[in-house]
Amino acid sequence: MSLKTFSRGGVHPPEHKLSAGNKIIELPPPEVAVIPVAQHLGAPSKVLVNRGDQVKVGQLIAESAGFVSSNIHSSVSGKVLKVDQFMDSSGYRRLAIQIQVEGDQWLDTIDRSDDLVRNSVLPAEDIRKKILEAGIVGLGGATFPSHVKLMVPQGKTSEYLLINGVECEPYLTADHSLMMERSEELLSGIQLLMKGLGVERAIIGIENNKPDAIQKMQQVVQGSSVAVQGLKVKYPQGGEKQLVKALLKREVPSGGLPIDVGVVVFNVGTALATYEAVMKNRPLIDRVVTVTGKSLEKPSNFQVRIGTPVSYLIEQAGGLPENTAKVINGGPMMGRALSTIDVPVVKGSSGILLMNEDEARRKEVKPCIRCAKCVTVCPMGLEPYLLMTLSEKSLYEGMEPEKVMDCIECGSCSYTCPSSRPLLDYIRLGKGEVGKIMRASSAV
Amino acid sequence: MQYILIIIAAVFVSNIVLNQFLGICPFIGVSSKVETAIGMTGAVTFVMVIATLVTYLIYYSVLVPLDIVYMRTITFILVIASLVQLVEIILKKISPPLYQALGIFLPLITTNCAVLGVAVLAVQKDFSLLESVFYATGNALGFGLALITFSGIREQLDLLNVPKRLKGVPIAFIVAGLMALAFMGFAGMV
Amino acid sequence: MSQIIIYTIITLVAIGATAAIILYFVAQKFKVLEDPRIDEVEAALPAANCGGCGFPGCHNFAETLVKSENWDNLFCPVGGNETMAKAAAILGREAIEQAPRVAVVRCNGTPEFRPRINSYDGAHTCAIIHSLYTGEAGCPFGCLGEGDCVVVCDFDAIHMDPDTDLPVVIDDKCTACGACVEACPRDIIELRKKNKKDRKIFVSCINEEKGVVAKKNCSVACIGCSKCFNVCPHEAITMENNLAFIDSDKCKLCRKCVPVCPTGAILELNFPPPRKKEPVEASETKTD
Amino acid sequence: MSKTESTFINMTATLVVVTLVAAGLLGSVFALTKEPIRLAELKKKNKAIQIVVPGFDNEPSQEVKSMFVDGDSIYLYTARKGEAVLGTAVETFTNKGFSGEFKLMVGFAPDGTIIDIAVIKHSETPGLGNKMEKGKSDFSVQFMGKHPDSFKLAVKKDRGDVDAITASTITSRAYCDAVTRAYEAFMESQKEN
Amino acid sequence: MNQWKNFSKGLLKENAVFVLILGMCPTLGVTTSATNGLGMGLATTFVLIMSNLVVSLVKNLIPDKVRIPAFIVIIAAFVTVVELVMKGYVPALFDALGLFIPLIVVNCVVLGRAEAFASKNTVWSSIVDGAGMGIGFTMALTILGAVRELLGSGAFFGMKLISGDGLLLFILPPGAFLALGYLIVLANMIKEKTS
Amino acid sequence: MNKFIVSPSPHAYTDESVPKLMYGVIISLLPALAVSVFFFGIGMIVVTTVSIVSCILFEYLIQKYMMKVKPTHLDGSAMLTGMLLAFCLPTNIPFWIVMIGALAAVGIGKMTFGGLGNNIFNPALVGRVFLFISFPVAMTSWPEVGQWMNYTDAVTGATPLGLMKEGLATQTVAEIMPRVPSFLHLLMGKTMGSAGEVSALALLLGMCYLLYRKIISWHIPITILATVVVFSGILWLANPDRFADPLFHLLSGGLMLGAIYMATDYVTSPMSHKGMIIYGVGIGVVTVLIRVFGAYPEGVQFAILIFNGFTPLINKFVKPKRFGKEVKHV
Ligand SMILES: Cc1cc2nc3c(=O)[nH]c(=O)nc-3n(C[C@H](O)[C@H](O)[C@H](O)COP(=O)(O)O)c2cc1C
Ligand SMILES: Cc1cc2nc3c(=O)[nH]c(=O)nc-3n(C[C@H](O)[C@H](O)[C@H](O)COP(=O)(O)O)c2cc1C
Ligand SMILES: Cc1cc2nc3c(=O)[nH]c(=O)nc-3n(C[C@H](O)[C@H](O)[C@H](O)COP(=O)(O)O)c2cc1C
Ligand SMILES: Cc1cc2nc3c(=O)[nH]c(=O)nc-3n(C[C@H](O)[C@H](O)[C@H](O)CO)c2cc1C
Ligand code: SF4
Ligand code: SF4
Ligand code: SF4
Ligand code: SF4
Ligand code: FES
Repeated sequence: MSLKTFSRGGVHPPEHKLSAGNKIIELPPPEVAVIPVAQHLGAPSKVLVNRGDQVKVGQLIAESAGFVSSNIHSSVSGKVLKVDQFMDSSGYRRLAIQIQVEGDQWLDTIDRSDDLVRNSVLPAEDIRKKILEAGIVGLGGATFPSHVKLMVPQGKTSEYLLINGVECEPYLTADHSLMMERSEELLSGIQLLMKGLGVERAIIGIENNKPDAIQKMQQVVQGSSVAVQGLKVKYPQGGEKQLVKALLKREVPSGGLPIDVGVVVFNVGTALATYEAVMKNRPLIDRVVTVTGKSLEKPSNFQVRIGTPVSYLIEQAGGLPENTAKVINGGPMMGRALSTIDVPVVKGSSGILLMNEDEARRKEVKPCIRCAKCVTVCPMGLEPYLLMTLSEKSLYEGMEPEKVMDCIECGSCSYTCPSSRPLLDYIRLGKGEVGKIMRASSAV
Repeated sequence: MQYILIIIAAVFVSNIVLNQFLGICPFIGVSSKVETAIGMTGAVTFVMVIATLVTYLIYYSVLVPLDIVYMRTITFILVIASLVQLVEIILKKISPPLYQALGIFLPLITTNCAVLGVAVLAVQKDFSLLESVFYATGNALGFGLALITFSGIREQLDLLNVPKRLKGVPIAFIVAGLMALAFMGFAGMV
Repeated sequence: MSQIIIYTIITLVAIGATAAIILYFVAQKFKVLEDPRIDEVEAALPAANCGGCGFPGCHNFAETLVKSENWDNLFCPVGGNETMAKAAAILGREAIEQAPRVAVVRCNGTPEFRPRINSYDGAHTCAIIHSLYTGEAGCPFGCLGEGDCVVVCDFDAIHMDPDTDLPVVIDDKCTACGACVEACPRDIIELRKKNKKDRKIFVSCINEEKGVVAKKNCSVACIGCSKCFNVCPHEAITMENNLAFIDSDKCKLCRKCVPVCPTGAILELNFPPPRKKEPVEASETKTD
Repeated sequence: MSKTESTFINMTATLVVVTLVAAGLLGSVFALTKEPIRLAELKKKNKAIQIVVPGFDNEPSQEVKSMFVDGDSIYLYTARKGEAVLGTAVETFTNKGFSGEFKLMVGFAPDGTIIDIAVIKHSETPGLGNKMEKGKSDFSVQFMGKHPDSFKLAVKKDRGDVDAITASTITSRAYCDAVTRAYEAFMESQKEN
Repeated sequence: MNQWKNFSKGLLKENAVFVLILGMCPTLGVTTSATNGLGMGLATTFVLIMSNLVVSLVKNLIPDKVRIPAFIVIIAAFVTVVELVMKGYVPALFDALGLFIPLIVVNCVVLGRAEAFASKNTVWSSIVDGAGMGIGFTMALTILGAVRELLGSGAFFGMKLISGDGLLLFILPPGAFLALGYLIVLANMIKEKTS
Repeated sequence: MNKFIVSPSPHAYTDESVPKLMYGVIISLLPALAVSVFFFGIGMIVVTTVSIVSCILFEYLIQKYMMKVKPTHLDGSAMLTGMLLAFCLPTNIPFWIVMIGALAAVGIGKMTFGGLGNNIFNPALVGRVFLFISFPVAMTSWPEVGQWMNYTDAVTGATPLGLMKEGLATQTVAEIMPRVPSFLHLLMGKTMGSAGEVSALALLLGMCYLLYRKIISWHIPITILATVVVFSGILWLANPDRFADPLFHLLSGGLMLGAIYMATDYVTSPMSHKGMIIYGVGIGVVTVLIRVFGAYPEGVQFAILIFNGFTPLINKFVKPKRFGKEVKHV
């Protein structure tokens, strides 16, 4: 099979997939779970429970507060201790529901058996409704509410469903293990999404550093209208615009969405969650998280309840190594460094990566030598060095014409800069400021 | 061919700014933005050609026959000053967009020694009328080439970390010096 | 010989007069209406049209002067200060007399009072940290210490104190331009009334969290206990969002509030030596 | 004193008066300086002639013949002492210089031998091409007393007899070109006589 | 106004060349030697003083709308006077300065002073101002000329100090720009020190 | 509690660094250095050493005492500037001239603009042209090859391009060709010229290394070389008597050194691939124009400097191809 990839830019950081091939281990619920009400893109959900309430696993505890928002279900059973501000990974305090875990009682409606259920008879509308009710959001990282993506805006048509099994971030293996262990269910989920979306064709894109997953998925999809396509290893192939380009040679327009070129992209985890929600009535209450790091004793793939403290996961993977200097929620390229490990796993957590001092420290920032490497690697065809300078000098007006809003924050530029310039840091700042300017001018 | 050579010579070989030192004040003054530099180039071209044409005619039809060529300087500057003002007034009325693009640079041109210099040089070099026009065009383009390139460099320098003391005018002169150095490569081409 | 003089005179007069007449009539015919003040200002300018100001010609400079609010980068090198003053006079831009103000940094979270719980290793600007993290310390309102405010000050009036990690304003240099106020992503800096001998009293904290939470992150935080509010005889103090605020226009510098604050969040600066125990050593005391 | 108003009449009148006065002033200065200017120019020319054909007692600059060659004019000045012709100073040019045109004055004895050569006007590079000037190098000395029939007026690189100025072959070549042109013009004028 | 202050401002604080960056063309064009710089400076000074004098004399007679053309004519007349006198009495200098003599007309310093100063001040102040500006200009040109001459040909006012050629570059156009650029830095440093 | 490091993403970085890149280029220059030492002997060693040492020294002194910043003289860029400056000087040039060149290169060309990354013009070329204009005689007398022990007293001769320019004044190309070294010699470097420019082969070897290490991309060198071949080829086809053949242009003079090492200088060349191609074509065209019509026999140095000047404009108007066309939002 010939391998495809996107044409412009990209880098190839060392892969370090330490936990590849490790079976998914299901962790028991923690003692206390903290479930934030803003785990997704869009409006924070409205809390439905009060202090002292008794909840069951799968019970709706916060409801969607708008079109772009999501339901939140309890991932544990027990008593609500507090509905209060809790520190999140940034150190800022956000609203969350704290639950004292008591036993593991599930709602009766949930089908907890391992039986594979195929061939849903539900119409598309009901599939979308179930996804909305189950609080499914994109598990690829952006946590965008999935039901919104299934509503194709008027005047646009969808032709393809693309399933993102790229997992181009170094270290992470959650999607990989899902494809290996839950391939049948995954296929079913994909077919549900196709139906919900009303498309005939779906392609699963998988990078070539997971040949076993490619093979496995190829076997499973045989005879269906789902195809599997191997991809050359190149970061950030998992970015949806790059994936669309790699698989279909279509370019999502600047400022546009994949649907503008007739495509919708879902992560494999999202597809699996869809299966669970539609076929098993099981809302999004847990997810697979890779816990990894060079000094970690047992790099693992855990299936964990939302709201489990990160410290608990690390404990299960062999404990926090002495030399840990940085804890990252996500991969090394796009992940967020945590200011403390006493924060919960949320819907968007795909991995916990521990780094030691040597790996974690940035090198001294030197002047830009205009080597153009950042320009060459930028998958969006931007000029990071220029954007950074403009942002540094607060020349935000000049950034909009330079297409700063197209930046997908992949970090390829910062990664590649020989002068260790914090390109993305400043570009992100600039994006924020330009966004403010744009909103202000459109408000007038 | 001879006309093309005149233009090439004026643009590259003996560039009016970098080699002949004319029009340095606007070269330094209005070169901080590329867009401004382009507008200025348009205006200079316009005025330089017209001014050279008119002064040429006055020189050969009035000053030479009357044997008062020593009046060259004073008549030329008078003519140029009036001409510039005339063009400005007319342009402002009949084409505000063009005025916005070019006209705003016009007053600057009165005291631009490039215009007077080229007018004087054109008669000094014993050019024919047509040659003078080409000469003026070439010099205007040369001015534009230098000015626009220079403004590009200055825009870039604004984003870089030039030492504080050298920022602004000093670095501008040094860049101009290095540009002149580079342009010496065209020596002897025509 | 005299013939040449006559020719000279005739030619020049002819050219001059023709030019004048043509210009006059053309000017009449092609008159364009403009803000008359532009012409007035232009008349005050040297009319050298040299471009020294960076504008293409005096007229344009005049136009910019009339139209722009901020004259910071506008200057005519030929005319100099005199000319600029004249132009200002024409436009009625007498500097509006205002009670002099000075920038004040309202955070006292030195490492001693506000322990650092993280070590930040990204681009060194407050704006970037603020958008992603609470900073190295836990207080989400406190100074981030990267000096965005220092960079923007054109007057070298503010600098970072390496011991306290807090910015220090030099009262004499500060022009109250407000650039630092604008730059601080946490709105920590406030322009306050300048009192005689640079005396000031202010709550050096803007933390709006509940007292316990605030206190946990920083021992000199305002905990919103209202003691100062209750003791102030001049109604200069307001309480809002668990935070006390002293209005510099109402404050009479009576200093009653200072000793009652249980955390020492209220600073008094540049007063004669205190009778009682000195409150928290403040970074700004150095400015004497 | 109050400021004059900007009425049409005032304006025109002022301009007329100003130009009138200016023109008057200029005319008189011109009248005053006309003679010195003429003399200065004459002196310059005579000085050059003096160098290349020394010892005359006439006004060679008055005894001038011009010839139109290669798109420009060559001037021949006859220098006499008493009645005897001392030689001819030829004002010649070349446009092959490193920086364009330059002008030389070449003095020929009546038999065509080069007496001496002076540079009148040039814009060659200081330190390089300008070494052709007398006193700046020995370059021009090598022409003295040579007859172009026996002394080939070309640089050695072009198989002539002239030693080029170091690193200024272009200037040297142009110099030979100008001298050759002068010699040809001189021969032409001799023929006419 | 304090006449000394009026005079001295042109020397450094408001030096036309180093500080105001005006009249750049002659500054760069003629300064291949100190002598040329001096000559050009003096010529300009003469025009400055004379035009300041005349303008301040007639300032109230000239209607506003035609003041610029009138000033230009006055200045041009003096420039032509300089041109003629130089041609007659110092032809060598005239040849060296060439085109830049007529171009004094468009030197912003001259018109600028006439407009900004002479048209508003008394005759005596105007003369002092013109002299100050002119001498400042002359000084700048002479210094630049001396530096270029020294570096470029190892001579000072035509006197050879070192044998050989020196750095030719400084006599050529690029050297003019470079030397001026660095001199401006120097002048700024001196200005900072003195103030 | 552990005190964790926090920072925005990404959290991983390449191993590449400025010194590594610079020393990479220096390594790629070693074959050319070896060839030159073989042909020019002691002169090459003296000139190169003096140049490198002075560049590093001036950088250190200026940074430490004039700019008052932390000196970065050992990051390899000053060394590289020194090396390249030496490579474009004749090997018989007195050492004090080399030092003046180094001062011009580092002082005017680089530090005046604020040091590494801020300069507009290629420092080594600024140094070289500064010397070329200031000391035209010393800079245009080239030692003949094979005089290992002779330094400033070496016997001099003309470069192939010099012979060509000189000869064309009176002769045709066919008459001149027998006097210029054979193409094999040009390839090997057995010819007169600047220290490091003589051996096309060694320089091409260096280019391969640079491309392999991904220190430079192909865009600039290949476009320049191709443009020179095409343009000189057209002229040659039009009149083979007046214009030398493209291979001669390709192999002689500083073209290779310029195209591979000097035009590719990061700081002074365009940032986008499209821009690099425009820049390369421009340099190629101007090089041939100067060689063929100008007063100087060689034009690469000027062509590169001229286009260094145009680089900001190129960067402003030629943008990399952005991902995705613009859409109008309704
Ligand atoms: C404001 C907004 C509106 C969106 N609307 C749609 C939509 O109508 N249809 C759709 O398929 N995806 C939609 N998306 C989701 C994006 O396609 C995409 O999944 C999301 O931005 C995260 O992608 P990323 O992880 O590559 O950044 C929307 C996203 C945003 C931010
Ligand atoms: C730089 C970058 C890298 C990404 N890498 C991946 C990836 O490896 N796998 C993935 O599923 N999503 C990845 N994403 C997110 C996708 O763009 C997209 O949001 C997601 O596939 C949409 O599916 P979801 O809504 O189901 O999450 C990446 C996004 C960006 C911006
Ligand atoms: C700044 C500069 C100025 C030059 N000026 C002259 C000149 O005035 N006359 C000249 O013949 N060559 C001049 N040259 C050309 C070179 O010196 C070159 O050597 C010449 O083209 C021919 O070399 P050759 O005389 O050694 O054969 C100049 C070169 C430079 C770099
Ligand atoms: C590929 C490459 C080529 C370079 N070429 C030059 C050069 O031609 N001249 C030079 O001074 N420095 C060169 N440098 C070094 C460095 O970029 C130079 O010192 C900067 O221009 C100084 O700001 C080069 C560096 C690299 C990586
Ligand atoms: S600019 Fe944005 S899109 Fe481009 S490489 Fe950097 S982070 Fe990625
Ligand atoms: S990669 Fe770094 S050094 Fe290179 S151009 Fe980009 S910002 Fe500059
Ligand atoms: S930025 Fe302005 S307000 Fe702030 S300290 Fe400086 S001068 Fe004062
Ligand atoms: S006061 Fe504000 S801008 Fe200044 S260092 Fe503190 S957080 Fe940054
Ligand atoms: S002197 Fe100002 S433009 Fe020439």
